[in-house]
Parts: sequence; structure tokens; C-alpha cells
Amino acid sequence: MSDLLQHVLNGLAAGTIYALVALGYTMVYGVLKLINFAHGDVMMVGVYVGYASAKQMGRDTSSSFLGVTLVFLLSMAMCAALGFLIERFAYRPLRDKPKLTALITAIGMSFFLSYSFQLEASLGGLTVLPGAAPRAFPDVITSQVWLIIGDVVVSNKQVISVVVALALMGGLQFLVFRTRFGMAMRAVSFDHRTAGLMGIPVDRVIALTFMLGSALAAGAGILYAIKDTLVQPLMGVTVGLKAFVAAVIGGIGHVPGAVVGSLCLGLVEEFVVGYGGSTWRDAVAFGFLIAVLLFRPEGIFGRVTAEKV
Amino acid sequence: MGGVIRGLLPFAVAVPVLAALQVLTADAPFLVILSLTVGVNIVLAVSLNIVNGMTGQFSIGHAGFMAVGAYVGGVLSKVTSEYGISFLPEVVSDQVLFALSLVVGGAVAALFGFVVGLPSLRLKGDYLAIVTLGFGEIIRVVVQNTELFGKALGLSGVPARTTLFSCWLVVVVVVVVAKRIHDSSHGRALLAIREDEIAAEAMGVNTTAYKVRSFVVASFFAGVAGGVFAHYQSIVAPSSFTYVKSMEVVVMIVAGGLGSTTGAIVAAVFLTLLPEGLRSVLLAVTGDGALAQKVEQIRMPLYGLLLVVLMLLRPQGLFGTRELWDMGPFRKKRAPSPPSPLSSSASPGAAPEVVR
Amino acid sequence: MTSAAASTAASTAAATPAPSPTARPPALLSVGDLHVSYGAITALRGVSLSVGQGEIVALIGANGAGKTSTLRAVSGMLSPKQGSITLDGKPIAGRKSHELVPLGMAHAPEGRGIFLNLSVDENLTLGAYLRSDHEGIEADRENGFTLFPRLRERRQQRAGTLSGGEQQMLAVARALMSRPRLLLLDEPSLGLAPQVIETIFKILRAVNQTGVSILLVEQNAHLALGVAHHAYVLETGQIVMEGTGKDLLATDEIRRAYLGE
Amino acid sequence: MSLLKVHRATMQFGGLKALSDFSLDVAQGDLQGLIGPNGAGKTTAFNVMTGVYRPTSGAVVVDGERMNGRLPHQVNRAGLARTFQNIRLFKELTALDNVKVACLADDRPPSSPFSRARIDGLRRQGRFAPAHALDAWGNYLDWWRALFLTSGYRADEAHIEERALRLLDVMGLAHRAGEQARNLPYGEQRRLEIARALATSPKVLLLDEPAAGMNTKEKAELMVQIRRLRDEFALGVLLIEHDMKLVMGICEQITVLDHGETIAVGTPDQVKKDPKVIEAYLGVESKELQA
Repeated sequence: MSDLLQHVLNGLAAGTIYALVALGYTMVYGVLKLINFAHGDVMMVGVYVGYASAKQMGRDTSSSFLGVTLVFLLSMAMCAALGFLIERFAYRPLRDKPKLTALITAIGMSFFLSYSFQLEASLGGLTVLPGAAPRAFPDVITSQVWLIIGDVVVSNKQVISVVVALALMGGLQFLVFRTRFGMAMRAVSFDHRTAGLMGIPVDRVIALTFMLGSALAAGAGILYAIKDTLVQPLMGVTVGLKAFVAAVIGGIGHVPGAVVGSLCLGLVEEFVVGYGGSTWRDAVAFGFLIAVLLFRPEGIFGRVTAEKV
Repeated sequence: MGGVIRGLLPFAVAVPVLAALQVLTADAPFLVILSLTVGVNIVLAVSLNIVNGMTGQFSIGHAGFMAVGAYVGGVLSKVTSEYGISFLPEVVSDQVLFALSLVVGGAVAALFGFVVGLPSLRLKGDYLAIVTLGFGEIIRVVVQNTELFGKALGLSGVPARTTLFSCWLVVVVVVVVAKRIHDSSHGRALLAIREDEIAAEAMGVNTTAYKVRSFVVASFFAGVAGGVFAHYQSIVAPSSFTYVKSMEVVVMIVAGGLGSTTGAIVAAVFLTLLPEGLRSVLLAVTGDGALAQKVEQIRMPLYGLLLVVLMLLRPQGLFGTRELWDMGPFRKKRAPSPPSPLSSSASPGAAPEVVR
Repeated sequence: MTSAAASTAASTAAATPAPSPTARPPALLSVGDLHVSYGAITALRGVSLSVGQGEIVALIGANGAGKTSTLRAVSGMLSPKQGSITLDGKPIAGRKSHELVPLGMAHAPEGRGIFLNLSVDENLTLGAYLRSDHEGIEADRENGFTLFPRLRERRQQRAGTLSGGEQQMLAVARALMSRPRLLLLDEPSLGLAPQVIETIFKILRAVNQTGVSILLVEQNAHLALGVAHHAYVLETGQIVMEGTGKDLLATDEIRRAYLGE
Repeated sequence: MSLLKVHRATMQFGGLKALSDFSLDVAQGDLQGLIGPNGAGKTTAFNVMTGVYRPTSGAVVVDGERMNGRLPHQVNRAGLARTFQNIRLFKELTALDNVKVACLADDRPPSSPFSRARIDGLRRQGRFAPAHALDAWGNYLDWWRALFLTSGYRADEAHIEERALRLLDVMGLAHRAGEQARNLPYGEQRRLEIARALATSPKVLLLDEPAAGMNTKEKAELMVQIRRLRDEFALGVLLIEHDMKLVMGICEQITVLDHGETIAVGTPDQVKKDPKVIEAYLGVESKELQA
């Protein structure tokens, strides 16, 4: 029984991380109807920025509250900038082109980011590209056990990731449904041409959405990396794909859907791993996706949209 | 009967030419290996182009089908390597068994292609892409967990039976098949689906059947390519069939121009030879192995960048949907249409009186 | 006038409208020699027209004649290949939609362009997206509800649940929220019951009387010509006839081609 | 004999009835019109007839075969071809290839066990399942014949080419055969769509606003052409049109839709005088005008 509870707990904690990445996918899809394949790789870049800044600060500074906050903010800011550049130069010129064109661009961008980071390069003593070797993320938050109920162990990292994730989700929900900018986002998402007629600066709204999604990804990436995962350039592809799967399961473009889908995926994976099938983990995630798409292509919360003839 | 002879004409030309090449290159193992890599990539690119370029579906899991063919073919050859067909000399017997394992590997891959093709009935564009990617990954994970396939270590000891002749014969087959499909009413149906699925359906094209068939044909040849690959590598490891391999093929057909078979061929040759060429040049000039190693690393980010730049500057790729033989001096002349008694009354110039 | 227009005019010799004797007010919007194409298909080939201060101007013509393309080019939804568009003497051709809203342009587009995923209130708020005078916005919202009482009852509902007529009312009300000087309307009668059409056109007249100029695209020639001060007839991307609404209504050509008589 | 029969078809989207109790009967040689204000449900009616939508209730029968639940390509094989309001050509393909796509398997020689004549024969006997199977297997066999370039296959291809060229010629597009569809002027694109629809050897041709975007002269030509096509190809024709003049001038029977309801059926003269039609179609102001 406690075994089960532990798995549920771990699954939910893992799911919240997916959720943060999935929210970025969903937001971008919402406004642009584009699967931003490079989203996971932006996350990876964020993790490396976090890694570098934590190393630079040294162990003592970076593990203080202020230090940790700074690590997060720095990496989120860098990723926002990266997201802006990607949107401005790779996606915007293709906005009115066939969807496939943008999709191929996104795949190319993902490839470019993940494999550039496998190269090693430095400029005047400063490491520009880290190389393929996996590294352990600096221990900016020391592992502690906060709660033991029977056999169930709750660590501080789990609590932190769940709390941060929930706070960010709440914030996002507020932004989308309670603010002027959120209203503009929803309008652009529904029909960007008509949104322009309302005086909404469509390009700016889309750029800001990209920056926001990218920043979220960076935050999620660091939370993910802190939990004893090794940092390496291809981590974005794996996590990104999983998060995408989660977003689709929930109904892509739907904020709470992304969260629910992520939690489902986190739980399913945890159970597969927990009960001895760790080598099957990825297959199960994709199997889950295919099953959902076949039987309910619009996801759990999505709406069916019919093509006009 | 005359038709069949004409149908086999390309092979009548190809067989002696390839046989001659095989003999000529007997002393150049490096050249042979290079040609096999190029050949396998051509088969992969041309077959994927049937789905992505002609039918307009977007599959990014081609490596999965290649894996199926490689493993199934590899295991089959390993099992039969002890045996021979008694009335044939050993070399011939080996080649017959090899051909058999290629076909069986291809057929199993085609079966998988059928299964993957089914979602294409309900899914489009990006969703379909992700499903094919998922299937590719699932296949890899399944292989990694199967004792028969050597789990993560892979399958070793596959008899080395691929020759320049057999590999390029497969290339000729896939190109001929792709061209004949393209030029037939079936090819036109596939193109129609690419252009406008709803209109194609309304014009009596069974879009469901055609989409699945294009997946089946493409995955059959991917499986055969996998078999060819397995029989010259001798070791088949799951790491050869990742997402990266699928993307390599996608880059080839996008660069060549989605929908153009010759474009796919040219891009496959170029993108395979370029890094190999650079590597050997670097190795020869500097004598430094580390630098040559870099080429392999730089290749991947460059592929990504190439995709982005292509989409921004030349989304139609090298050839667009045209073929080499549609261009310049190769251009086919179209027979002038026969004059018809109806045409004069239908021409805008001779409009009848307006009925008011 | 183009040669096509000349030939049509010749066939209906007597009824060709002479240039209107009453001088038109100074132009708020003027469009000169506008060319628009979508890929290889040319939608507009040299359209020139103007909307005077305080006028209702109608643009009529068959499906695919280029009416919607004209409106889209004017409101910046697509950029013209050639030609000039000026608003208050300021050149605006090629500028993006959202830059034109602060200049006093509002466009209720083809198919109404309602954000079906948002509530009625949110749609109205979006209409006033660029304004920050909170009280003014609320006053205008009240105005809208006075014009269209049905909308007040449904202000919290998702716009997707409204009927076609209510959506059209919302489209007009929303366009007014930006306090435009020039209102572009694309087929406000589309798919609506006669009584609803009547209501909407009455309100358009009322809106016009408050000083808003209107450029109206309509299939229903009767309606459009009945309400318009001045009208243009568009055929395959060209203006083939123009005149006051009344004059055009009286021509045989129009009656035959667009009224089915 | 009735080739297309729609019996009390109703189409509901969510709570909205886009089409209710719609009935229609098209026989060979008919030239009927379907009119109504924008949004009246005309295109929905076409979509229901051609299998794009499955009607919520009611039946569509093509040449004696019930079509409910059939896919659009099956409806097309049964003898119903259509054009689209917003032109849906295969834009990157040449005009000739556009027509050839639609020729498909109709062009197996009469001696073939899978010939159209045999399939149609089975249909006439009411044996629809074997007819479909024969069509499907014939198509499957064609794949292999194409791969081996058999002489029969090449004869078929030659026949298809000839037929496609002839259809282009009939629509006055022979000089455009090698041109990409997207490069054709608007009016020619509309005509190419008709040629393409004819290539499927339809019994009934549905035209969705065939004259939209044409000028008066082109429209007049088209009217004559449609009538000629009906006679030459022994078709029943049903067309949606906005242009009243065109509809009144060419159609023998007209069905008027408004808000999904059929408000009038009759000859042009009857329909023109129907007060309901005047109110719905010509707008309110016309009452004042006519008074």
C-alpha cells in the first residue's frame, strides 16, 4: 500500500515537471498552431545556462536562497531571449506558409540546438558550447527528507517542484484568463487576422508568448535537473517529446489539459518503472500517445474542429 | 508479353553494368563501402519520398522500419547461415538466402508500415509526424528488450553478404518502382491526396487505401534497406536506428525537394558523400584523426541549420516536385492535342448570343 | 470608366447614371488604382473609390467580384500589389491592421470575425483594445447594449453560443467600441432573417447619423442601395459603374443583374 | 428514372439545424437549381449528398443505391460528381493531370473482368457489395500492372490520356493541358473543375456556384455550356448559384432553401412569384419597391 502511495507521489512530482514544459508547447500551439519541436531544446539550453551560472557563483552562493533565485531568473531570461530570436527569425517569416514548412523548420531548429551543444567550443577561456559529456547539476538545493509517513518518503525537492510548478500554472491561468494580455492571446489564438483588426499588435503578442513559454521551459528544466538527473545536450529531445505527448493527451492548446495530461503521463511512467519495466518506459509513453490519438485525436479536453468544405 | 520485356528493360541494362562495376571495384574496399552507404541512403530517401513527397503525409520514423528489416533479415541470415541450397554452388545459395531474408525483412517492415499507416486515416500533418516518430521509438525499444535481437548490445555475426551488385540492384528496383508508381494513375492519386485530400476523395480516389498503400510500399523498401545495411555492417545495434537516422533521411528528401525522386537521389548522394569526403580530405591533409572526427560531430547541427535555412529561402528544395528528366535538355515534349470539332464552339472567342 | 463598363452602359443607354449632381462631401477615405492578387489569381485590377465624411458608401457585386478583397486591402489585412489608399490624406497602403485602428478605422470582417471562444463582454472589450479611458469604454459598452438589447442579456455567454443575428450585432457593436470614424462592414445581412436584417440596417443608419462614415459591402443590392449615399458596382475586380444609391437602383442593368428581375 | 434521390435529409451540427427535411429528385436530363440566401444550407445539402457529411436523418439514394454512411469516393463511384464553391483543384498538377486523376479506373477496357461496364452491371442488378469488391480488387491489380508496365496497363494509360484531353477540349481548355492548375485564370479554373468532375463518368453532376467570379459574358457562355454538357453526357445536373439571372435562365426546376428549410419548389416563374421567396431571397426592402 505504501509502495503504491510512494509511486503515486513520485509520479505526480515527475508529472509536474512535464507539465511546465508542456505548458510552453500548449501556449505556442495555442497562438500559432505550430508544434514547436525546439521547445525541449530551449529547455536544455536553459539548464546549461543554470549550470554555468551556478558554477560561476560557487557552491556557497548558489545554494543560498538568493543564489538559487538568481540561477532561475538568469536562465529564464536567457531562454526568453532565445525564444524571441527563434520566433523572430525562424518562424515569423513562415507564418502564412503551409504548416509543413513551419514544422520542418521547428524540427531543424531542434536538431540544430541539441547537436550544437554536443560540440565543444570555447572563446577566450569561456566555454561557449559544452560538449556531449553528461554532467551533474550543481547541488544548489541539498536533498532533504521532509516527511516520512510509514514507508512513504517525501523529499524537499519533490515538494519544491510541485509547489513551484503549481504556482507557475496558477500564474499562467491568471494571465491567460484574467488579464488584457491574456485576452489578446486568446484572440490571436482564435484568429490572428481579426485580432489585428481590434488593434492588437499580433507580432508582439506572439513574440511575448514564445518568450513566456521559453522561460517556463527553462524553469522546468532546472527543476528537472536538480532532481539528480544528469545534464546532457540530448535531454531536451527526450523531455521535450514527453511533454509534447502530455500536451497532446490533454488536448493541445488547452492549459489545464496540459497539466492533467502531464500528471497522467508522470503516473503511468512511474508505475511502469516502479514495477520493473524501466527499459519499456519510453515505449509506454508513446504507446499511450498513439492510443489517445487514435481513439480521441483531440485529446482529453480538446475540441474537434472540422475542416470547411 | 512485350510489355513485360519493356518493364524489365532497366534491369537488363543495370545487371551487366553493376556486375562490371563489381568486378572493377574488387580491389577498392573503401570505395565499395562508400557506395554501399550511399546506396542504402538512396533507398531510404526514395522510399520515404513516396510517403512524404508524393502522398504529402509526413513521416519522421523511417528508421524504425529500417530497423525491422535489419533485425528480421539479420536473424534470418544468421539462422540459415549454416544451411545451403544443395543443388546450388555455395556463393549462389548464399545470395539466394540473402535475397530471401531481404524480402522477408521488407515484408515484415511493410506489415509494420500498414499498422503505422492506419493512424494516417485520422491524423494529419504534425500529429501524424509525431505518431510515426513514436512508432519508430517504440520499435527501437521493443528491439532493445528482445533477447532474440541481442537486446541493447545488438545482433552480431550477421553474415556479410551485401555486395556492390546486390545493394545497387535494390537501388535500381526502388527507383524504378517509385517512378512507375509516380507515372501511373496510382501516382496521380497519391499526388492528388497531397494537393487536396477532400477533392481527391470527391473525385473517387479512395484516399484511405492509397495512404496506407504508400506507407506499406515505403516501409517495405526501408526494411529492405535495413537488410542490406545489416549484411554489410555485420553488427546491428539499436543505436543505428534512432530518431537521428530518421531525420537524416528527412533532410535528404527535403533538400532534394519533396516529391522529386531524382531530387531525393541527388541529395542522398551529396549529403552522404560530403562528410565522408571532408573526412578523408582532412585525414589526408592533416593526418590528424581528431579533426576528421569533428566532421561527424558538425554534420548534425549543420543538418538542422540546413533544414531551417532551406525552409526560409527555398522551401521547395533543390528540384521542387520536378524530376531531372523534366528539366532543361531532358524535357519531355508533350504531343499536341488533337483538334476537335467541339473546341471551336467552346472557345471564348465564339460565344453564342447571350440569353436574357 | 473602364471599357467593360462602357459597353454595359451602352447596352442600357438611357439608364446610365450621370455623375451625381449633388457634390459629395470631402473624402475621408480614398482609394486609387488598387491592384491585389493572391498568388497567380488577380482579385482587384485598378479599383478607385472614395468615402466622403459622414457618407454611407455601398460596394455591390457578385460573389468573387472583389468586394471583400477591397475591404481587406483598405484595413491592412492584405497588402496591395499596387495603388494608393489614403485616410484623411495620410497614405496608409501596406500598413498593418493594428496600426490603422488608432487612426479611426474599424472593420467588421467577412464571416463576422467574432471570437467564438470569448464571452460577449470580452469581445466588446477587445474592440476597445487600444483605448485606456475606462469610463469612456464602459459608456460605449452601455451604448452598444442600448442599440442591441439582446446582447446585454447575453454578455456573460460565450459568443459561440449566440445565434447568427446576435453574432452580427456583436460584430457591429464591437467595431463601434474603438470609436471609429470609418466603419467597414462586410455583408452584415449574411444568413440573417429579414427582421434581423431590418434591425441591423436601421442601426447602421443611426450610427451613420452620429457622424461615422461607413463603407458597406453587400450581396443584397436592394438593401445596400437603399441605404447608401453613394455606391459602386464591382465586377471581376473592376468598378464598372458608380452613382448615388437611388440612381443605381433605377438602372435596368442593376435590376437585372443583381435583383433578378 | 431518378438518378439522385434525397429523402427528408436533416443535418444537425450541435444544436443547429443546417438542413432540415430536405428532399430532392434529379433524373437524367434534368437541369435543376438550388438557390437561397448565403448561409441557407445549400452547400450543406451538397455535402450531405456527396457523403462529406453523414445526414442526421433521412436518406440519399444514387441510382438506386442507398448512400448513407458511404464515403465520398464511394458516392462518386456510384455516379455523383461535384465541383466546389471555393475551387479545390490539385493546384501543383497540370490541368491534364487534374483530369487524369479523376479518370482512374473507369478506363479499364471493356474486356477486363474489372471493367466499369461489369461493375455497373452488378450495380444495376442491385448487387452492390460485389460491385464494390470488384472495383477495389481491380484497382489493387492495377498497382502490379503499373509496376511491370504490362501492355494492358499502357493501353489503359493511353486511353486515359486521350479521354482527359478530350474532356479538356470539351471545356475549351485543350490549350492549357500542360499548364499548372494554379496558373490558370479564375474562370478557367472553374471550367477545369467541371472537366475533372466529368472525368469520373458521373450520372449526376453537382455544381457549386459554377459561375462565381465570372463576368457577365463568361457567365452567359457557361450557361450554354452546362446545357450542352447535360445533353452530350446524358447527365442530370443540379447547380447552386447566386446569380438569379443565370439560374432563372437555365434551370427547369428550382428548389429554394432558407435557414435550412425548403421554402419553395417549382419552375422559375413559380418560384419568382412566391412571396416567401421574395421575402427571403430578395430582402425586405424589395416589398416596398414592388408596392
